[in-house]
Amino acid sequence: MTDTMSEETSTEEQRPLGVYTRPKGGNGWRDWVTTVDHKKIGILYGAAALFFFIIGGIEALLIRLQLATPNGTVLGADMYNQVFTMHGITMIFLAAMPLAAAFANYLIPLQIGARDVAFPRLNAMSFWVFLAGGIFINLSWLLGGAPDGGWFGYAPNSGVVFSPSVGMDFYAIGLQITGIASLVSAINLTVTILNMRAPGMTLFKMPVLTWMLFVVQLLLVFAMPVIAVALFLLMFSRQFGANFFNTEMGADPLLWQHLFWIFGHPEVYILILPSFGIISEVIPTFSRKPIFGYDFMVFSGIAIGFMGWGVWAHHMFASGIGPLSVAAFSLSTMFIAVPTGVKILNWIATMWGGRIKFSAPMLFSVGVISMFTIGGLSGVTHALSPADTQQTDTYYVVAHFHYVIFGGIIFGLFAGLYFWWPKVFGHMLDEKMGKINFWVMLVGFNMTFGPMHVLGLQGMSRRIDTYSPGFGFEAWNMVATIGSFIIALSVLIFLINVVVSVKRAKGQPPCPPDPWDARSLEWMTPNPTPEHNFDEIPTVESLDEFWHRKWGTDEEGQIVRVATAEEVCQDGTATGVHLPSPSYWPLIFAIGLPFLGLGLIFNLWLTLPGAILIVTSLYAWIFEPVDDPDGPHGEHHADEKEVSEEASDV
Amino acid sequence: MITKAIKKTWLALFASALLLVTGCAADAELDTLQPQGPTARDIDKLLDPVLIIAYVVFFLVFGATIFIWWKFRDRHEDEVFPTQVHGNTKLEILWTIIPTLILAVVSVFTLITLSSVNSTETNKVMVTVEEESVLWEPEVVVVGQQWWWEFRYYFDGLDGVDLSDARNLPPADIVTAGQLVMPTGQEIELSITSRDVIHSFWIPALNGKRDAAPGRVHPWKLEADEPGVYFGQCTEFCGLSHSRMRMQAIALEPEDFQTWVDQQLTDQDSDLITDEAVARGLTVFENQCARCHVVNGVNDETSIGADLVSNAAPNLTHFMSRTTYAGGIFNLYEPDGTIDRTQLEAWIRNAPAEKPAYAEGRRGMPALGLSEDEIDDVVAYLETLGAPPSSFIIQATEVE
Amino acid sequence: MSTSETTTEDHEHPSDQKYMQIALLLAVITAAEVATYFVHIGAALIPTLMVMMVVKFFIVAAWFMHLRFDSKMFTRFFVTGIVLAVSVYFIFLTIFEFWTKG
Amino acid sequence: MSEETTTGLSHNKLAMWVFLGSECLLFGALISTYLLYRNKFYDGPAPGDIFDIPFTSVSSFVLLMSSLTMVLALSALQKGDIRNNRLWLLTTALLGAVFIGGQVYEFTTFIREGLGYTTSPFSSAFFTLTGFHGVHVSLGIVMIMSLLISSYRGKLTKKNTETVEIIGLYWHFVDVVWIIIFTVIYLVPNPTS
Ligand code: HEA
Ligand code: HEA
Ligand code: HEC
Ligand code: CUA
Ligand SMILES: [Cu+2]
Repeated sequence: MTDTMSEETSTEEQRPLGVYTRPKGGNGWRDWVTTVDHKKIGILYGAAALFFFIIGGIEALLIRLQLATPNGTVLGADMYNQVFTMHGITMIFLAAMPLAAAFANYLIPLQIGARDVAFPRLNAMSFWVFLAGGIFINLSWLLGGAPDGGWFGYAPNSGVVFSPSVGMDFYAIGLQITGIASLVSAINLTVTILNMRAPGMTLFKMPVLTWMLFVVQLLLVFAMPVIAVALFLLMFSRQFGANFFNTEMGADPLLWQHLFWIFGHPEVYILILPSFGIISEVIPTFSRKPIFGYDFMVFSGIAIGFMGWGVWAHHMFASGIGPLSVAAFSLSTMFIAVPTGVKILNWIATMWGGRIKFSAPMLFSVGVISMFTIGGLSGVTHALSPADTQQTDTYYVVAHFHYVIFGGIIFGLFAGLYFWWPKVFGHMLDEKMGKINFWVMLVGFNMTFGPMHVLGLQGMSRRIDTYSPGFGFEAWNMVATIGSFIIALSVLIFLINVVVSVKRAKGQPPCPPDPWDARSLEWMTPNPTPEHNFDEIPTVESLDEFWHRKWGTDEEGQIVRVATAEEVCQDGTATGVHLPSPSYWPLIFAIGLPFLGLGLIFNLWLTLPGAILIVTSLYAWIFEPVDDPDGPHGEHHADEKEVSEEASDV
Repeated sequence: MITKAIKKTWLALFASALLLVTGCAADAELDTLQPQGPTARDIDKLLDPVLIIAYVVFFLVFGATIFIWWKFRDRHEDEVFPTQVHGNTKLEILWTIIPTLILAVVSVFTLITLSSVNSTETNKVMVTVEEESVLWEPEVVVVGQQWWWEFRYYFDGLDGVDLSDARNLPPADIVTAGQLVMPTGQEIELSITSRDVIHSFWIPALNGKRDAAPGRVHPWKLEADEPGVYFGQCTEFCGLSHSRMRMQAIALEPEDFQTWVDQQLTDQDSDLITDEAVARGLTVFENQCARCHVVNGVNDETSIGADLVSNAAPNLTHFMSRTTYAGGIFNLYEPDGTIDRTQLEAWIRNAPAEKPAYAEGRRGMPALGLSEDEIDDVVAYLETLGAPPSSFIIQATEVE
Repeated sequence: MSTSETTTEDHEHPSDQKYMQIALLLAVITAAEVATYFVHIGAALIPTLMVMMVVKFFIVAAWFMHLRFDSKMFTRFFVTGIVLAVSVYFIFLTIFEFWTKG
Repeated sequence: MSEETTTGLSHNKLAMWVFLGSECLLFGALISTYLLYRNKFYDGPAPGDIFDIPFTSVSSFVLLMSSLTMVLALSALQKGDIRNNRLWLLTTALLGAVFIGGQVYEFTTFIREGLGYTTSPFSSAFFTLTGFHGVHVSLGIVMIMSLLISSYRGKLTKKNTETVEIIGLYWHFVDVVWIIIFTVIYLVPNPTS
């Protein structure tokens, strides 16, 4: 990425060498593949993530089918290993992270009162690179077998000797590609949050969601390079015979584990904090109260992010690190419960004494509070290192992390989907179906993962393709499998809800700008958000600026309306807002990367087209002005006074 | 902290809840909540109260949510707002400090348990080795490989034994596979290592788990109160047949242990073979199997290995003295004590069909293409290797 | 974090003269470092080397990378990276008993 | 542009600093991996057997001086002195190239002496760490050459000082990393076989 900064030709009179015609706007697919609009990119992230969520979910259903009965034969041992590995990878890297990225992309600029992110084209590149990486990893199914070493890919089992198929090559290279996407996007959003806030929006007037996403970006910035190194070591070992994990030569297999978990633990907070942020927006809105203890919410988020760096070895209590290390990590892990507990209790305090409307987003948020707590508490029992030697690598761990992941992340993201759907698409999702969606999901989720606590304590190992009858595993596995299909049903209800609601909204005017009586700046724009976000960048005076513009207090301290939402909201009709122009190059750059990967795996010649695509696109990108004078927004130039240049050169 | 009565009530509540969910806990051989040895019991004692704390915290949070649901749900569609509370520093500090204190207490107990779990305290055991009494510091080398466990006994102690290269271990007094035999009432020290990838050794009733990593030797310990068969499972994902890599710890009264040692210390004497089928089986063994398997008296560890990544296959010298084989997934005997020949023949006919392996990648036992006659012969030969164990063990190890 | 709203763009850059002096200082330290390879100073060696390394690092970051003059925000990101890296990898090496056995 | 941002800092420069913060963890991981493996030389040469300190000292010095020429290039451009700016940029690129040349020479010597990439964990870690650094330097050279080219096309003027500054930051960072590598990997007494 540094390369792209080398030359900026910000204004260009005539079209010089190396500058190609830019794509014109429009509304067809071409608009989508060349867009640099953070909202479109957010939608793309969301759609891709939901797609991968279903893929990962289908893999989960296959796992559950195989394990429904003892000596299952749905998948063979070999296929099972590929499926559970891909399930973990897909869910973590291709579903949960990008779904959070969808919210980050869409909402950060809106919540801080900006027109776009700091580097719109880099933003587009991040998305396409992520998608290229996701497709690349999944190509392994067709090109010789998917990764089969688990999402944690422990060496030396992930080496060529023990995993001779190309699967783990796809793992090493594919995650590297999605890693580039995450890192670039994290830098981009960090700069956006610091540099592009509306006048008056100090850091401590930012909504909690933006704060949590900010912490997430920082965690990504510092954690991605660690997994990058781990994956490089694996890739060099597999491709070029390096000896990082060659125990015959004295290499230490624990090297991989440390690098993986130094990344891996911050990663789990990367996953959960966006969800914490989302429900911190939803709960005050529906409780009609401000968030309880804003400062504590922000600082506990920072504390979680910070402490997350000092606990990684709790994944290695049985690995054979010395007892002193075990003791230290055991304690550091336990105390992460403190800032997390502050959050849980603050949400409860926010609701306490409120006048709560239990709409679909609120239901999912309340779901997070109680379901995540279960997962968090089982996390604390893991932190008791002696006890963890009984629990580790059993279904008790699987139960723990699905409670925090599904009960924490997925519920939270669904809350976000229901909450911001009208903002993004201009129509509401059906509330009734939303509620059904929640209850079915809640039941299915507890049926699936609740029994896993018992299975784990009964001694059922993780990552086993089958088990024998006679260990007492049969009944609960069957329950879990049935539960997983109920989850699938709930996801299906969501999809049907989307279809039905879209159909219903056809031909209808968009829904009013403020359907929930919300609190933060994004709701000051009409629904769906216009391309330029704000007609006029608002000046911020307080936390929950939008709410304070609607409501005031009278002499007796009663809350009274001072303005209707319609009065406060902008109508989105401004013209002459100068926006960055679309570009082909991010997409073309992204297409190049999988070729590099395929080249490394199959035939070095394949890297050639990849390199050509990458070099050309970078070169063209650098010479491409940010805003094409005759670009699609040319007509807006009539009204020059509104021009505000938010986007930078890259 | 909590008075004994409340504690009891909670424990009872918790136990009944668990019993409810565990259902038929009787056949849960890997259950972590039924400790049968001191270390496992220490762990259990640490976990139980913390589970109770967890239950309490959860019910407080959950209870609050339910209460809020009932009390603060908005039943009117008007524009009346509740009191706008922005926070309360005292409360915030309170619920920062309370969990901190709870966890501080928990961490003290964690550290205490951790140190007791890591301390070792072994008494030497008198064993007779080749008619000489030796004081054996009870220790066993545990070696994992795809997808079975090897147990090596060095009665002269491990001090001079170089374990750094698990593919090339010095000869041991006893080498066995799949079943770790140990005396009861004794703390047995384990030195756990691996010949290929990372595995994890786990006998839930006796202790937690410890990884077996190539190039590293990890200390661990086991102790059983009572004689019995304690089931285990490899818990670190180790490739294709990870799920089929099981093991058992068999605890015997010290006298019975000595009997077992005596048996194991006798080599096979091929000169005594009179039966023709057995003799033919020996030839098959020497031609086909001896390049991987050792039968003391026929070959030794220095002569084998070229054929496997791990450089080792189970030592078969006293094969008949085990009750399960191939990573503890097959029973060698029927409950009535007769040999399950069908399964054994199937195994020798085509092992990868019985247990997934990458034989072509030199991992796992290959299909050797023996004729049916050869199979009969070699099984006849195998039947002469070692004496069957007591029927108590046969019945206790029954796996499906 | 809340004090980040500062503007420190317009600062005086050091003169070329100053840069040369700093480079000279760096060169001298490097010479001293290399000298330790030839002159044996016993137990003081590693601490001396570390001190010299940190000083060089600091000088380059402060002067050539302008951290002395530039916004605190930049320093904050860089220092966060360094501190995280040093502490995490220090613990990492400690777990491997690097300091005692390495 | 920079006046319009909330912090008053330019997007690009801030992004570069965030990126450099991230790079600290990348090189930290590589250096720690090397340290972990520096005495795992198996049957191959040990670090103490093959490192040529005088030679590496010279090339380290060259890289250190390239940092000086880089700031001089920036300083020249800030004064609008295009000629000197080109001169110093070119010198920087050349010094960088000398360093890379030295590294290539070092690598080939090592390989000749029996230390290949796959010889031992030590060798793999050594080549990976120094290789990563070398790639960083090479990318820096490419960027500086691009600056030179655009300078000759009349595109690098006083108003682009920030671009030069940002590339300079990258360049100094790579230098700083080498300061650490040089001390920790070369000068600290090394195991011999
Ligand atoms: C979203 C992801 C996420 C989150 C948020 C967490 C949160 C936590 N995790 Fe989890 N974890 C995972 C995802 C996550 N984890 C995954 C994916 C794995 C498995 C990886 C693999 O092996 O594949 C794992 C594994 C894992 C292990 C290793 C288990 C093993 O393999 O042996 C441990 C061990 O300590 C652990 C601990 C914790 C702790 C202490 C927390 C804490 O942050 C939880 C804190 C929250 C609470 C405690 C609840 C609320 C608090 C209160 C109401 C206050 C009062 C509480 C008390 C006084 C106790 N986790
Ligand atoms: C974000 C992370 C995430 C999510 C959301 C999930 C979701 C689920 N996971 Fe999880 N899982 C992991 C991350 C996640 N998982 C990880 C990291 C591992 C460890 C892997 C490893 O060890 O390497 C793991 C491992 C894991 C295991 C253990 C495997 C083993 O150790 O052998 C199991 C077993 O039951 C399981 C089950 C499930 C189930 C049933 C769901 C369900 O909640 C899924 C629900 C979703 C759906 C069911 C999709 C909906 C689909 C439809 C509606 C289809 C209809 C559409 C069409 C027909 C077009 N997972
Ligand atoms: C290429 C190596 C190889 C050859 C040749 C070989 N085996 Fe094996 N054998 C193995 C391996 C590896 C195992 C362990 C497999 C497992 O449990 O996954 C094994 C396991 C066994 C077991 C089970 C032992 C136990 O206690 O678990 C028996 C019995 C056995 N082999 C018999 C034979 C016989 C009889 C022959 C010859 C006809 C033979 N083997 C040839 C590699 C080999
Ligand atoms: Cu061995 Cu799993
Ligand atoms: Cu963790």
